[in-house]
Amino acid sequence: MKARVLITPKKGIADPQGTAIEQALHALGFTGARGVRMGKCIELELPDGDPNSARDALARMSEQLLANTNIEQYTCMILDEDV
Amino acid sequence: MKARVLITPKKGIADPQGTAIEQALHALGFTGARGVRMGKCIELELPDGDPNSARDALARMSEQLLANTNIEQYTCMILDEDV
Amino acid sequence: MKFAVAVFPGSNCDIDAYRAMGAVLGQKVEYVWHRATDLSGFDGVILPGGFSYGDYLRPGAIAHFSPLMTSVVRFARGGGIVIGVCNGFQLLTEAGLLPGALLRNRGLTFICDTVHVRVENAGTPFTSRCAAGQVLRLPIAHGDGNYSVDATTLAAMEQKNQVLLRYCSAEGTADDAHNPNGSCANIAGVVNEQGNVAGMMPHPERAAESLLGGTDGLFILGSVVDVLTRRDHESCAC
Amino acid sequence: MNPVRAERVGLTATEYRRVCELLGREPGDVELDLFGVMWSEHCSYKTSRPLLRLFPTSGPGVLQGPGENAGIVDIGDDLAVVMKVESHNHPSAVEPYQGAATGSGGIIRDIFTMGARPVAMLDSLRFGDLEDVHQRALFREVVKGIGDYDNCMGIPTVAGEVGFDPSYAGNCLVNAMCVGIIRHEDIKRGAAAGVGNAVMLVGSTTGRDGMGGASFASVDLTAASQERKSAVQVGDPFMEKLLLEACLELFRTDAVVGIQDLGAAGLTSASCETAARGGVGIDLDVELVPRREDGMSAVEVMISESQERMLVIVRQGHEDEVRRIFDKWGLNAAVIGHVTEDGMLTVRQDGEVVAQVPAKALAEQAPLRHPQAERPTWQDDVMRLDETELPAVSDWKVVLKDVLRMPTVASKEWVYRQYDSVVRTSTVVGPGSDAAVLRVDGTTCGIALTIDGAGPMSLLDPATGAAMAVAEAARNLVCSGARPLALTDCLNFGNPERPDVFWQFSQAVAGMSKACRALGIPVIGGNVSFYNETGTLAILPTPVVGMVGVMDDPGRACRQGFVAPGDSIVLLGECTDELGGSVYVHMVTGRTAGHVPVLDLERECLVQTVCQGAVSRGIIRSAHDVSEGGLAVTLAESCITGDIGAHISLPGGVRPDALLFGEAPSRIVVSVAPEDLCALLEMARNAGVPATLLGCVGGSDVILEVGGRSIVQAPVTELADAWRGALPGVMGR
Ligand SMILES: Nc1ncnc2c1ncn2[C@@H]1O[C@H](COP(=O)(O)OP(=O)(O)O)[C@@H](O)[C@H]1O
Ligand SMILES: [Mg+2]
Repeated sequence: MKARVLITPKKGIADPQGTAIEQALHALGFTGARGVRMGKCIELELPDGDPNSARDALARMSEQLLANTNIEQYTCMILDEDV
Repeated sequence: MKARVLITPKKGIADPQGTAIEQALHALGFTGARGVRMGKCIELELPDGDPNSARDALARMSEQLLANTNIEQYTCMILDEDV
Repeated sequence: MKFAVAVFPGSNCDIDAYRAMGAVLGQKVEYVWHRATDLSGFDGVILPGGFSYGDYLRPGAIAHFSPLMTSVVRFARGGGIVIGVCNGFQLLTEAGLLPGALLRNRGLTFICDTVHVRVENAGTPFTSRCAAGQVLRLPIAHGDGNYSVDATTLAAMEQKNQVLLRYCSAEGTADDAHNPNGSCANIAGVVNEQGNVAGMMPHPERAAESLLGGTDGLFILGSVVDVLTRRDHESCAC
Repeated sequence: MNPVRAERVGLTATEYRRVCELLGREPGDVELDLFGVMWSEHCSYKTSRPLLRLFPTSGPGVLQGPGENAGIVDIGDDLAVVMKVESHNHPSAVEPYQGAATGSGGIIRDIFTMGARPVAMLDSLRFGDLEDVHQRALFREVVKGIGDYDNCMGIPTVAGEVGFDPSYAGNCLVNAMCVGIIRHEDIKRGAAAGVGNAVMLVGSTTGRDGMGGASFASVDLTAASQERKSAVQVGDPFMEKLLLEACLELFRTDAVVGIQDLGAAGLTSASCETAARGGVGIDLDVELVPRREDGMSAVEVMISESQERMLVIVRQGHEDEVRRIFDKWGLNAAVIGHVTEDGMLTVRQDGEVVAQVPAKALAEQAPLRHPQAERPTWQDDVMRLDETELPAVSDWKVVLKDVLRMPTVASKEWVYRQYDSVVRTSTVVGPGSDAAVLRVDGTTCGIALTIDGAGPMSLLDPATGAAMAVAEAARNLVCSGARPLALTDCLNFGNPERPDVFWQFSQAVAGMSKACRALGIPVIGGNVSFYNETGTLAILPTPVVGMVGVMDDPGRACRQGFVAPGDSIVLLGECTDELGGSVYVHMVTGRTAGHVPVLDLERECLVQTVCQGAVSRGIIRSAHDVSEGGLAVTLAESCITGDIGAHISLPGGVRPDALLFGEAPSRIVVSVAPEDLCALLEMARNAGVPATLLGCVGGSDVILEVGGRSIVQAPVTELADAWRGALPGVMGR
């Protein structure tokens, strides 16, 4: 099954890339964009099976490797659960 | 309203980042993970209003700035449309 | 004294560290491959700069699972001297041996330059040759050197004197105009609570020969040699 | 005869006929594709080769001239320098970040293929006007692409150059140069030998990226190329670092017979070129190639330009040793075929032959093209410049600051701050002087490096412009105190099928050859990039020269900044009234115009000899040649980088704009301690080189007098702000 982990800077942690993107958006005329935060999107294939245990595995991957939980938070999702 | 743009490498475009992460996951014992692709996740606030025109704006931001459409594809989503 | 210079596949300042400790400071020094696990016989470990495993996820993120890092953590917990420079600093924060994290530089570009840093704590094994407040001129070369730490931890660190170096002007003023990368409180280097593990973004090993433009790096690397030599003598004496 | 088939792969009817002759039959589909890529301009040099024979390519120190992956020149102590420059213009115009990154990757592989450890990178860049947001984006991304790749590789980027002109707007230039050091006995070559030896593909996996890149570089940029964006190659510097270390480890065994990196035309060029050089054949099976994508056809595998791969000819029985080393570094190493005696490149798919053609035919026998060369009718218009119509200047300080702010003249610190220039702790002089200087491990000597290109001057006169690029490169080296040894070039031009462009090209080659002979500097390698144009607008003809020199004692290397108050400032060479092609003329008229300044190669030689001799004798404290921006800029830069003022009196009698901003060659501004002044003047006199005492270093202001009248007085900091602040001002900090 297809899965996705989104990793974004925690609230209160500086996000230089997000800030730069916000400024660039304003310069392009998208003045309504606010609070831009930039993170990572990691997509992967997992062996088909129980979505709950897959979600579990994703959480462990995130804790151990994908996210630095001092500064980042993560959200895991199974993309084609219903298939 | 809150919005999110996910940017991932196009199919067929090499993704050294994803490959490196996949190898690291295997080394950590997550041997089932396959086809890892790494992209960006950009979250932002837009002024409340019509979700369709917001989605439109997101697409334009992606084309012009957020994504490098030579090698990346993007997906825009409004997060709290229903609120 | 015998130093280990860790070599991850993407390390690239390993040779710089090796040369500074060996040819310049006259110490015994050996490269240790990232799959190695044995650090016995070494008095100090240097985690050099570079891009340990490509650093595509986060600098140091993948390297911290290497067999060698497990041994380095053990070495450090046992009181061994560990110094991480640049990527080595990033690695030490990822491994939890040092507080904080290193984010992308404020200006988003890689910066190669020579900067001034002020020695904040001269009472560590890494600064014993320095006077408190002394200003050193050291090279930096990094894209992710923006030190970030939450306010509570920072307060505790300040209280325990864990800030080792701060970016400053040539005269020693640590202000935003002399902060190259946006680091919180101008922090350029930190030390752990026990005082045996240090991490810094500036490269002391690149400032070890006057032919290359300066020798201020020896204040730091030489300090480590002094302290270990003294320790060695003391342990011999008793 | 089938014109449609020929056209599909970009061959002319004549070329197609030649393929049939060489094969004795019509080519099969796969075979035709192989000829299509190998006979593209990019791979075959079919248009430029006849002219490139003009270059002097031999000399006592030359260990490897053109024809291999890189040239090699002896630096003594049984050591040699390996170097090469290559363009990645077209990929960078379409995808600047990856294009520039893979440009670095490709040239680095060319160096370690020869067995050398890369020790330095240089880059030469050209963009359109920075007022344009797209040009700024290109510039930013290209610099980032180079930096990210070189920095991760741990190779210091020590020098380069950047120029701006509207003609590059649709076609930026990205030329990358890599320099390595090698022991003579360790030199490897890209030739296959030994029937039965294994052919192994090592490094990264093969995917569809970079499909058709070689033919892509051989057309001008049109809407069609925008559609070929799938051709984008993605660089993986970490993989390349592993590949580098693994190859250097492999070279310490005796498993390697020959080795060649995979660049343009991928596996096709690597296999047919190694076979052709060794006079043997190669029989390979595409099914054995490790892939990262499913369903690739035989042609796709053969012409993929996936990065970070090498083809190794391995002594029979040593395959496992190779696998063991690459496994240690976490890389693929697959036997994909073997060396044969029949001289054929045989391509199989699952054992079945899908192509079988003489390797030499593919690699070496593309019919040469001899396009027409014709001096363009507009050449005279370009040279027309009515100097009486140049504006009268009331405030020279304002003009000087304006010139210092011109992007081509302004400090390039914004660029090189993004490059790690000191990794490997060998950089004695980094970016910011005329040449970079590195110490050479295991010796007491040093090497000096520079890269310089001519654009405006070659538009006015391609022969002189190209010769000026050679002269300037050599002059930059002698400013550091080095003796120039050899050069590698990159010739960036428009569409050679246009008679005006081909005239520019042939003139440039002739001019360059003449300068090389006069200065005694052989060409040991090079690269040609044609079709740099969009629509009908061709770029300025842009020959670029990368050069290396040696010095006995890098501790004595000179920099460009003035050093000590009281030192005398001396100009070696003459003040002339030549304004043609200068940045100043472009600034005030918006045109590249005028007569190219005279380049007297004999004079150039003498000026360089005096400067080099004086630096190596320790007489000179700083040296900086006159180039873009002219004498006033040279003086200002020496003050700014030395962070010290100067009081300068220039002779009257020459029109002041030409005196200050004319860009005549063969001039170097040096500073000497007062007690060494006589010695320097005597050296100059003995050599017959004009030497003029211009003034003296000191204070915190730059004071310029002309004919006894003070025309500029400005604090060094004010000029520094203009010069240093210009690029950050447009590009952001
Ligand atoms: N793209 C670049 N990469 C690295 N260094 C650069 C680059 N562009 C300019 N530099 C450095 O800036 C300095 C000035 O460059 P330039 O004006 O081209 O010098 P010169 O006129 O002596 O050739 C040199 O030291 C050069 O190496
Ligand atoms: Mg110069």
